[in-house]
Amino acid sequence: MTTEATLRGWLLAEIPTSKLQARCQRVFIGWLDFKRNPIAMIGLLIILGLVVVAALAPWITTSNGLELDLANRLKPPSSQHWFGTDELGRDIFDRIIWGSRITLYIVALVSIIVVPIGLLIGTVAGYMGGWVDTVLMRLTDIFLAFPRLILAMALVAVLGRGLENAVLAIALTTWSPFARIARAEALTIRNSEFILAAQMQGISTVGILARHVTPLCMSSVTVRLTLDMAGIILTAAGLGFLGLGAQPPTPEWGAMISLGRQYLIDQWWVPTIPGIAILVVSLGFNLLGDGLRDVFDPKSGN
Amino acid sequence: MASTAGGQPTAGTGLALQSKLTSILGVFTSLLLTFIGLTAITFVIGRMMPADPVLAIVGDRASQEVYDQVYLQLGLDKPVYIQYLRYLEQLVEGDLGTSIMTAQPVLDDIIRFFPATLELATVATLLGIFVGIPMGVLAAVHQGRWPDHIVRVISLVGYSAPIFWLGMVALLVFYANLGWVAGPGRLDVFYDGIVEPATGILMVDAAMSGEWDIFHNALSHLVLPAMILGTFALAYIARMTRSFMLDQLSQEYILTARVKGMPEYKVIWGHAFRNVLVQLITIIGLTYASLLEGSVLTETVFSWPGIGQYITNSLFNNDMNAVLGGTIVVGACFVGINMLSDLLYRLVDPRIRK
Amino acid sequence: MIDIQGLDVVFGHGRKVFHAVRDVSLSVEKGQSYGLVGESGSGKTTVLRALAGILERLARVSGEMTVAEETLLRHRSQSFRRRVQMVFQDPFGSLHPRHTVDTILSEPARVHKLDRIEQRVVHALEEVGLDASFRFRYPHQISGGQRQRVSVARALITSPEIILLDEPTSALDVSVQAEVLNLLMRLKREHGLTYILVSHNLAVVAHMCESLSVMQNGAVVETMSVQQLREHSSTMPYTQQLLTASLGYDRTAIDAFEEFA
Amino acid sequence: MSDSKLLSVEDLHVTYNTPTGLVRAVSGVSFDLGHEKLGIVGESGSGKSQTGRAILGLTATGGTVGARRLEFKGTNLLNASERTMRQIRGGGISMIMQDPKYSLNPVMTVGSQIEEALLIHNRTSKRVARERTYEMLRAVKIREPERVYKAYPHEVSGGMGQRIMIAMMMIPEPDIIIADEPTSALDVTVQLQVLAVLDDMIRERGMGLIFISHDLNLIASFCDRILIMYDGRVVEECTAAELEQAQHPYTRGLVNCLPRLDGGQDELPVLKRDPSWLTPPGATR
Repeated sequence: MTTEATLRGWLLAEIPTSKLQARCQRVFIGWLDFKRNPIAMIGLLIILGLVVVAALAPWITTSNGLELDLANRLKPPSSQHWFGTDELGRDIFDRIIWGSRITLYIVALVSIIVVPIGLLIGTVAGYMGGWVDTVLMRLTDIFLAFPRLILAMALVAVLGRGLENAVLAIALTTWSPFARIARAEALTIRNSEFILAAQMQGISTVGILARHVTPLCMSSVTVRLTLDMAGIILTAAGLGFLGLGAQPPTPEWGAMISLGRQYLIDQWWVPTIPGIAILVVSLGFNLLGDGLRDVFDPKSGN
Repeated sequence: MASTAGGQPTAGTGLALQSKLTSILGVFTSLLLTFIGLTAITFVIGRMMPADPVLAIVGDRASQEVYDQVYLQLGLDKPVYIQYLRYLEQLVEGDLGTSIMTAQPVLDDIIRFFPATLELATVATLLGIFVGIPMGVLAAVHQGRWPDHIVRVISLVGYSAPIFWLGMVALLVFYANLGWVAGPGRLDVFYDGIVEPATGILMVDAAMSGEWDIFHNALSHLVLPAMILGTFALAYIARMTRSFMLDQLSQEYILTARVKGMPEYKVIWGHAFRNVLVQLITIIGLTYASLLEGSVLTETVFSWPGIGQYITNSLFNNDMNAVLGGTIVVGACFVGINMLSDLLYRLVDPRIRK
Repeated sequence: MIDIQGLDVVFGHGRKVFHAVRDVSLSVEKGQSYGLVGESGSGKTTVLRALAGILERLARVSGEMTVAEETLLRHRSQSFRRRVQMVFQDPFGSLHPRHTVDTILSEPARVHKLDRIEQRVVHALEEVGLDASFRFRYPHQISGGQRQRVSVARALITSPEIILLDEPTSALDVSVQAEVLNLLMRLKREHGLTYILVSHNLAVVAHMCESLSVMQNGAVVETMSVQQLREHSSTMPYTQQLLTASLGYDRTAIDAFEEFA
Repeated sequence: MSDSKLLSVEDLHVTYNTPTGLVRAVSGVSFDLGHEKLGIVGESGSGKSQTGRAILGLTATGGTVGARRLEFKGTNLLNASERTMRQIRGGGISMIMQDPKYSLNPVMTVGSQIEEALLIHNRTSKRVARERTYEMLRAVKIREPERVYKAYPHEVSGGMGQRIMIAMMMIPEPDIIIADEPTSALDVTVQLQVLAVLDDMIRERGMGLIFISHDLNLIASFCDRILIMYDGRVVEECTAAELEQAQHPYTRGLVNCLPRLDGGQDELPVLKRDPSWLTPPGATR
């Protein structure tokens, strides 16, 4: 009780006494803002749920979701198989749980590839301006103009079917909006007086980009990334559905829908459950992104 | 006397027109560059393809001599940039190669399949415009109250649902269970081939030849996929309208309009919405363009014989000419529509950029 | 201390060229405060920024500038960066919103590889009348006047000889303006600083400076001592009009205003 | 003077409900306005702009307005219907805002925006409205009204934008104009020229003006009477001529801390704020 009170006091102290305290206060006050936003909180809970489920998969599930049990084919939901079984007698609940790892894996991998590339290209283009900007933005526009799913399909055709190639293809079509956003931010920032002040101090271009411009791009990039994660999940599921993404028997949700499609009329749960899973997770990211935007947007805030 | 009169408008009409023209020229240049980039990427993809283009033509039983001859014919011995220029030349001539699957020129195939996609995307976009925009405005005007929450939830769900799954569920409910609409495909089998395709858009063709049964049947087939695709368009348009509108409503000129004693509905539609409309042009263009390609999944689910399905089927049959040709055409449409909306935006917005 | 000869600044290319500064020359003695006065678009801020060397990416700058016998090249030397500092107009915009006061103040010290950074930061805060409790706050947590004091403290960190002041008080309430002006005057006395002050407010310039140039449409219209300004002994009609206007609203005087294009 | 009273404000309060508690933007402001130029001066956050908006019933969402009396020519503005308020806005009381760059609709021509202001309150033909608009543009000393009529806001300079704003707010012939920092975005000479236009029109039409500004000098030279606001309250009221003899230490502080053109000060006297000037919490209502 007292430690909690002192921690709270420390986090809300009028006068911070160290860099660490100031940082923690910033995060904490942001969190207080965030907590007041029910939309964002629901989103956050969904995503946290996804992460927890994925982490605890071995303990939650009773099978690895791959072993066949032909005697128990297409069983409806019951106390034994919460979500029923599929055409090969595999427990759908277990497959959904294992599939959450794949979903997270896709989202994480795409983010790791896309954000640094987008930030680098965008901030450099926006801050440097001139021909650097023109060249980089033309490149970005070309990728932006490309129909996303179709380019991903064509790339998978070249690289071969499979999860990693699908991720690569998605990443290739996803980085360009981040470059655009980062550039737009950098453009508004680059003529602001604190950047002039930094130039005045003799801080190098790299230093200004890294310590002054990039931190200010982070909030809009974070919002966009969260919202885009929903899109990434849907694209990956779409590729899986078309048979171009993760290959059977991997319990990828899109592929599960695709395989269960023929049982739609008589065994509705086989394709429906993974669909709901995709919907919930992508809704979670959308809610979180929407809420984050509310929190970060100064207009709707104070 | 001359002392008090203020300055002149900084830009005369002549100058404004000129800078408008310059900016339009800029759009065309960027279109050209984007198109070159687009073709470069498909070219590279085509080159990287694991399939041997020569073998695809001569077959694997051909002699080395024949093989070499075709190899030279295709210009594969030339430097890459020459090959690219050749590729561009073929594109400009409309030569997208021959499809292995249909044994016809890819361009002919595309012309046959494209109207179906166009029909679907157009209806869906119209749905998005006529339902999504009012929803977005309503939400913004009642920000934080229940109409806003409802619109937000609808658009978030519409945005989050996997479209192919939604299509399947809709087919199950409205076709299989309720029987309200017709099932997959564009027409019931026994109506096939009765109407002479003039525009390729079935409902138009049917109406033109007075075949109202066919018109109804086509409509019944169209409703479900168009609704599904339209939900996505609606979600996106409503969401963007809401955020644009909120942005405009907090502007100072809105206060000016209220100070004038203007009724609230006129403030909203006459002042704020006018500004939003300018911004929405780009968004609608983007939606339409992305529906042309986003229909790949919907077409697969509904067995809709459009270009998305054509590309998918070609992909599974390793028919690379068809895949690349389809990609180029869809990409070009995407770029073209975005450019058109950009142009329109520049013409409509009095504030010419820079 | 500062000598500018034939400074020209041109923004943009082709049809959209904007000649912001035309053939401006001025020189400032060590320990002096020099005012640049003019209406918006007169080029006064551009002159200051050209001298500061923060326009290279945005405009073409030509002319000769020397600061303390150092001829300024396109890329300023690190020693110039240490010796010449700047305080900007907007007390919000000139501080990075995600950096604490401590980060803002210690960064220049680190860039110039100065020692005892922590003491320097605390000392600079003391000098501008802020106690150590401000060290770890963010700009949005302090008032406009305090932000401007932090800006001044940042300029002081590297122990500069020259500080360029770009409308340092025009975004502040008058009572806060008085405090900041007093602070700047005191620092100048104590450190023997040289100032160039850009302002549209004649009274502020008259209060702070010993001599000034009046600018209009990118060119210097008149250079005079502050004594001449106070005695209204200007020879140029444009300056006269500015003076009249700065005295407040006078219906009859306004009819006599001319337009200077 | 009392029978020619246009507006009477008694004990006006504006409070905002924020997550951190109630914020009093205006607390207990009272004044009467006749056919005169009344200046309200104060530092940022003193509640001067909030006072102007409360009179027009345009307080932002989340704010509540209360008063013992808020009367415009015999109409109680506090419980007036939205319909009545709309007639009063523009037709009875109008407002000129700070920056024409933001307060004019960017995608409508200047002419249509002025015309619209007239058409809300008067039923006239489009042709008459256009003629009246030209007339109005000439009245604010714009040389080529036909050309400006067709211009978009971004095509005109700041000074001209503010004249357009004046034309727009004057065209329905209101009795009171509230000018909220109408010239602080402009250069000094342009500022004075715009004020001269405003001054002449107010005088010719016998209107009342509430002039809100942070610039004490300007208000003292432009207005007849001055209210000095601090922390949501009026701390002092005096005629413009009496400002030099003002009593309240806050007013005196504001007057003294300005640098003077004729110089002679080594150090500017700094305003020392006394906590007793602040609104005592819960002192009113």
